[in-house]
Amino acid sequence: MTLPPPTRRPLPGLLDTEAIRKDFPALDRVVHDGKKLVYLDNAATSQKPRQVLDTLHSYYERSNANVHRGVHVLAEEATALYEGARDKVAAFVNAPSRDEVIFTKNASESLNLVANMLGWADEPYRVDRDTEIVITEMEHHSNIVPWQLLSQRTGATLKWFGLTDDGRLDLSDIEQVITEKTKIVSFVLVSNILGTVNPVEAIVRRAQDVGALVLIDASQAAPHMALDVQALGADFVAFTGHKMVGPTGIGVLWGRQELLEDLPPFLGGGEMIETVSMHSSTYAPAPHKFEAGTPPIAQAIGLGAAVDYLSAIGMDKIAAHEHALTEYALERLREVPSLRIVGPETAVDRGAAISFTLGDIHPHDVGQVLDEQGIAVRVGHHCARPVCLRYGIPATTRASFYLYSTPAEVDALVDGLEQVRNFFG
Amino acid sequence: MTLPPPTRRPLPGLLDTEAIRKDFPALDRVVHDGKKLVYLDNAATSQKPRQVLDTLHSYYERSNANVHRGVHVLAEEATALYEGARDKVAAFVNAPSRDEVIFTKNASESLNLVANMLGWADEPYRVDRDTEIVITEMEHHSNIVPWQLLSQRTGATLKWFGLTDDGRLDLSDIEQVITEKTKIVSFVLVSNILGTVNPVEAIVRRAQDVGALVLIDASQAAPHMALDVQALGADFVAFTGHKMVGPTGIGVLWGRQELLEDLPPFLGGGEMIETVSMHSSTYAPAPHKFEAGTPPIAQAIGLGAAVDYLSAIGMDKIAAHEHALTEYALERLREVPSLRIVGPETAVDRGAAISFTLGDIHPHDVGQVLDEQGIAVRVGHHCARPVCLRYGIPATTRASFYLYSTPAEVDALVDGLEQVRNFFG
Amino acid sequence: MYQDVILDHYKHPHGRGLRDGQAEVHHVNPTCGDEITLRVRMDGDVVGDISYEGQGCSISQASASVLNELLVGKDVADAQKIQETFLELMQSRGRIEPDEAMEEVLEDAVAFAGVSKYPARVKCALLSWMAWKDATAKALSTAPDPSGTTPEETA
Amino acid sequence: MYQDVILDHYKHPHGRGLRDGQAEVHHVNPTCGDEITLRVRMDGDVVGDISYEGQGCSISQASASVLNELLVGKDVADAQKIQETFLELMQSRGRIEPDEAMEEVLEDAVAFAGVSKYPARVKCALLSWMAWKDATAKALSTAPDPSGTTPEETA
Ligand SMILES: Cc1ncc(COP(=O)(O)O)c(C=O)c1O
Ligand SMILES: Cc1ncc(COP(=O)(O)O)c(C=O)c1O
Repeated sequence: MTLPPPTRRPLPGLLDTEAIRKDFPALDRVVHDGKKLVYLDNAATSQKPRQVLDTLHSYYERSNANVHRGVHVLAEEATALYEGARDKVAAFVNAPSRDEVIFTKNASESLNLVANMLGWADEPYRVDRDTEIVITEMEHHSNIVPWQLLSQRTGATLKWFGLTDDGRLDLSDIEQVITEKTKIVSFVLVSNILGTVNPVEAIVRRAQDVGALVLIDASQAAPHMALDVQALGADFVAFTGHKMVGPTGIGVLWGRQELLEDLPPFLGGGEMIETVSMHSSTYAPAPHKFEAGTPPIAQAIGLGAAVDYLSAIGMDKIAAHEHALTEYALERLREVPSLRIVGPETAVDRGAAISFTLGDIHPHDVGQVLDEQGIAVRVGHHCARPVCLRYGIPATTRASFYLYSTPAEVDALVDGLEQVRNFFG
Repeated sequence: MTLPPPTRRPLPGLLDTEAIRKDFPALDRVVHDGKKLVYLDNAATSQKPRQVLDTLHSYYERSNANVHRGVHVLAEEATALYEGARDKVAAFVNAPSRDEVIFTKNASESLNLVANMLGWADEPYRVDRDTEIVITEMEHHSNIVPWQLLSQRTGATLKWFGLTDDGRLDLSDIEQVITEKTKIVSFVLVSNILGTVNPVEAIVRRAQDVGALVLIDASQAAPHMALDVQALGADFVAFTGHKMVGPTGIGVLWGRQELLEDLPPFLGGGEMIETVSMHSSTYAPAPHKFEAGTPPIAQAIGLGAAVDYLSAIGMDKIAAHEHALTEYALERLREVPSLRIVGPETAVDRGAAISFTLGDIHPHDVGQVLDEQGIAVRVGHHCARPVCLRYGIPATTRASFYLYSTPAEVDALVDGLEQVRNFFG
Repeated sequence: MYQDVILDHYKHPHGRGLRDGQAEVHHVNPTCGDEITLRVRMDGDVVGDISYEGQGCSISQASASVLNELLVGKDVADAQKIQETFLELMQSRGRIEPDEAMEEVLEDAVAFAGVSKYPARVKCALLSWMAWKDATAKALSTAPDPSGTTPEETA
Repeated sequence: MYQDVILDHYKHPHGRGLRDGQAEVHHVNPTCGDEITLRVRMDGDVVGDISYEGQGCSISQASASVLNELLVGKDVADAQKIQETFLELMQSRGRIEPDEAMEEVLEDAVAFAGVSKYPARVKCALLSWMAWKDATAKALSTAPDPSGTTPEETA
């Protein structure tokens, strides 16, 4: 049933997935009475390697303590591990300074953090009724709703770039969308629903021309490609740990130092202060200013281990692996009758998440029948409902790959879709 | 050197700490060339039992997936585990409904969440320039700074209860402090620096009389005593996982259902929506309305295991154990020359965190010399600087106990303090 | 979970399309974007018609079809009892094995018992039933207005 | 970490108390609440006086005393070099074993080498040194005003 098609030739640039998969215990899962798990839901969350789990375990078993405030051994160890994770993440994204890396609970908090900073900022950053906010129609809800809230609460106007029929940003009206009134442009680097990789440079250039800040949602980029915040040219970059072989409960916001100095805090509490009296308080310098309360200590340390794991394999190699696999998957999916790709149809400027519809079989049904064969995909609007509205579809089925995904899993998907068609045919 | 004093008699109500300690790998730590760890920094964070660590591990190794949106096996398992943890926490605090339990990243986020809800709320909840916010002088910074920010940003007046000389709330002017203008009264149930257990009923009654909402910071209560949100009579209760044998990166806000329905969201993003278009969005019902983005899935599940662990032992038994130990510790600390307790001097209405000064030896030095003997205490202002200001001290040394603490550890502390005095004598 | 009965109703839905009624509601399933617009016409105490339109998976489509087939023509009190029984079955997480008594009440709808094991799909099965409950409450409490605005209107 | 030299300075601090100066700063260590108010008097290019008052642990108190002893009377450029060397030592996380050259520059201050292994205490040791650096920059850049307000004033 899942025999590889006879014509399959070796793909160039693949990683040694046999070795890699040994690091990921969950990939050995067997589901539905003996079916081997084919995990193609990596855009939702990734599996975790033993190396990350061991790091968590040994933190809790040996060095668990609250950070920053203690003089005892465990507190010193925990602090060194936590701050060491910040160093690792800073290096991973080529941040000019470790103090530019803020730990949050997820990418959504990172994005909300920027929206709130700007809402409470003084000039020249302040977003208010005379200003404009720019996003795009392919954003994840986590990069839409914070801006809708900010616009409702400040009176600022929310604008956005539309999409072309082939799943790319329509930048033809960039001069009208990003104007002198624009305070912030926030957009996704790699779309979680379409797979599109967006053209950063054109947007950053225009934003800089009008003096707007730029926030990049790199949630689907950080796991899959080398990320260099300096090369991107943005002011803020947000991403999330659980999609990049790290634990849940940890996200990152990178921000330019002088902005982090100037912008006001968001959450108030322990750790983020310099000195507190009942009458007033002053705040610690960044990044601590933006990390109120006991941080996700173990999770940050786990993310540090994740970043080590990915770096040891090499982000460029991971990108090449996924590119080859995506090309192969697009090719094979084209063989499936009545399958329509939602998003770019070639692997050019494209990530490893592939959304599609299958005739008029509802994605829920596609996903369920695939699941019965052990194949885990995601169905629905993928927290990007405006994209579904744009393309006039209720939802999509999405298969998404990662460094441990294999051509055989692509084949299993294609065979599985055949079964779906038979079932609902 | 750490021989128990010959006069020690068995204390009533102690738990079988020998058995319990076997569950906590970190308590076996040896520090500074062979000194057995004496961990008395439980008010900062608790150690974690194997049962919690195993739960985390098996989640990541077997069922790791994003929650709520998937139809595949792992997603269904992860969702059931995550929502199951909500059931457990709801039962643990006797919440009338599971939908009243919101998962956050820590208590600080929970407290900020309420402050922000009220800042953006419509009448009758809205905090604005004509209204007042009431806290106390013994709050943790995480229950001070969010209200200072809210008051700066809305123009509301921040008021507070002062402290008596023996470390209790001064409620003598309660009628002047809580008035018809008061919208919210937020106070700590058990002080993390003084150990004081505050009189909930008197405050709640007055707040209800004037129609103010009540938020209780139970961060130092939930780990140590049976918590019944219905009996407390408050509108919101906040606490944090890492202090109650749970993982870092997880906190809880309990809130009354009708309030959670009426109040606006805080963070926007995936999971918290009902439907999103570029023009506007509607929100999911609570608790999801307040849980934007991928939640701390593993951490919530770990907190569920923590709650199971504590419940199996019994919160009343844990409270009795700590009460006996606190009584013993207060008695023994009284023997130490020039030691002054900061906070209630008896175990009546008192938690298991004991702050003190030792002559004019600075707490940093006390802590350091104790650490060299393997004794981990916390020194500083414990994120409650106004308390230090109130009592005219720069900082305190704090020893804090938990279910696995023993009388022998109290003795070790007392012996350790003797060494500190010799050293700086 | 895909019983033949379900697939049958999916492929040949009963009563699909919007017709006259006294109340209309629009419900959505936020996790998957499924939507239904549903109208009820009450003929006195009797469920005169349940008409609907929407998009969704086989489960939600089939369930709306079963709803129509089962409730139209019933006394409203009986219909509400059937709805409650269906709700109970769907929330049972696979723990209720429908017995004869239940089969008598639910008829074709017992085929959904298997769906209750899949929490993510339970909402699909319940979408039309909750919409009907809501619409009926409106029809019974307000003056007839088949095009009235609804509490959960999408933007 | 508690070298005799450190304990000595702690118990018998040099130059404690506030005296005249051209610039004053107030620094705090947020992690423990330690505070220092420090004034510098420049006599032309020479560090004329460093006076200070504050509360803190033995390490921060001793370090202020050493600062006073070591820098007063030095040419400001030399003093700044000493400050940089001390900073480097303290940020070394115990990795620098002071050699003779360093000892010549830092004198008593080499006793703090052990403190650099304790990150939580490094800030204590640096508190007065950073305050001095700050105050000196002010004294050199502005008109003399010994009671001037400071950037990090506590409320
Ligand atoms: C009384 C009290 N409130 C709030 C907090 C804040 O908890 P967290 O740091 O987990 O946000 C703490 C602990 O640090 C506390 O002791
Ligand atoms: C593009 C994109 N942005 C933001 C997010 C939000 O990340 P999180 O759910 O971890 O906050 C996601 C993932 O869900 C995403 O794919």
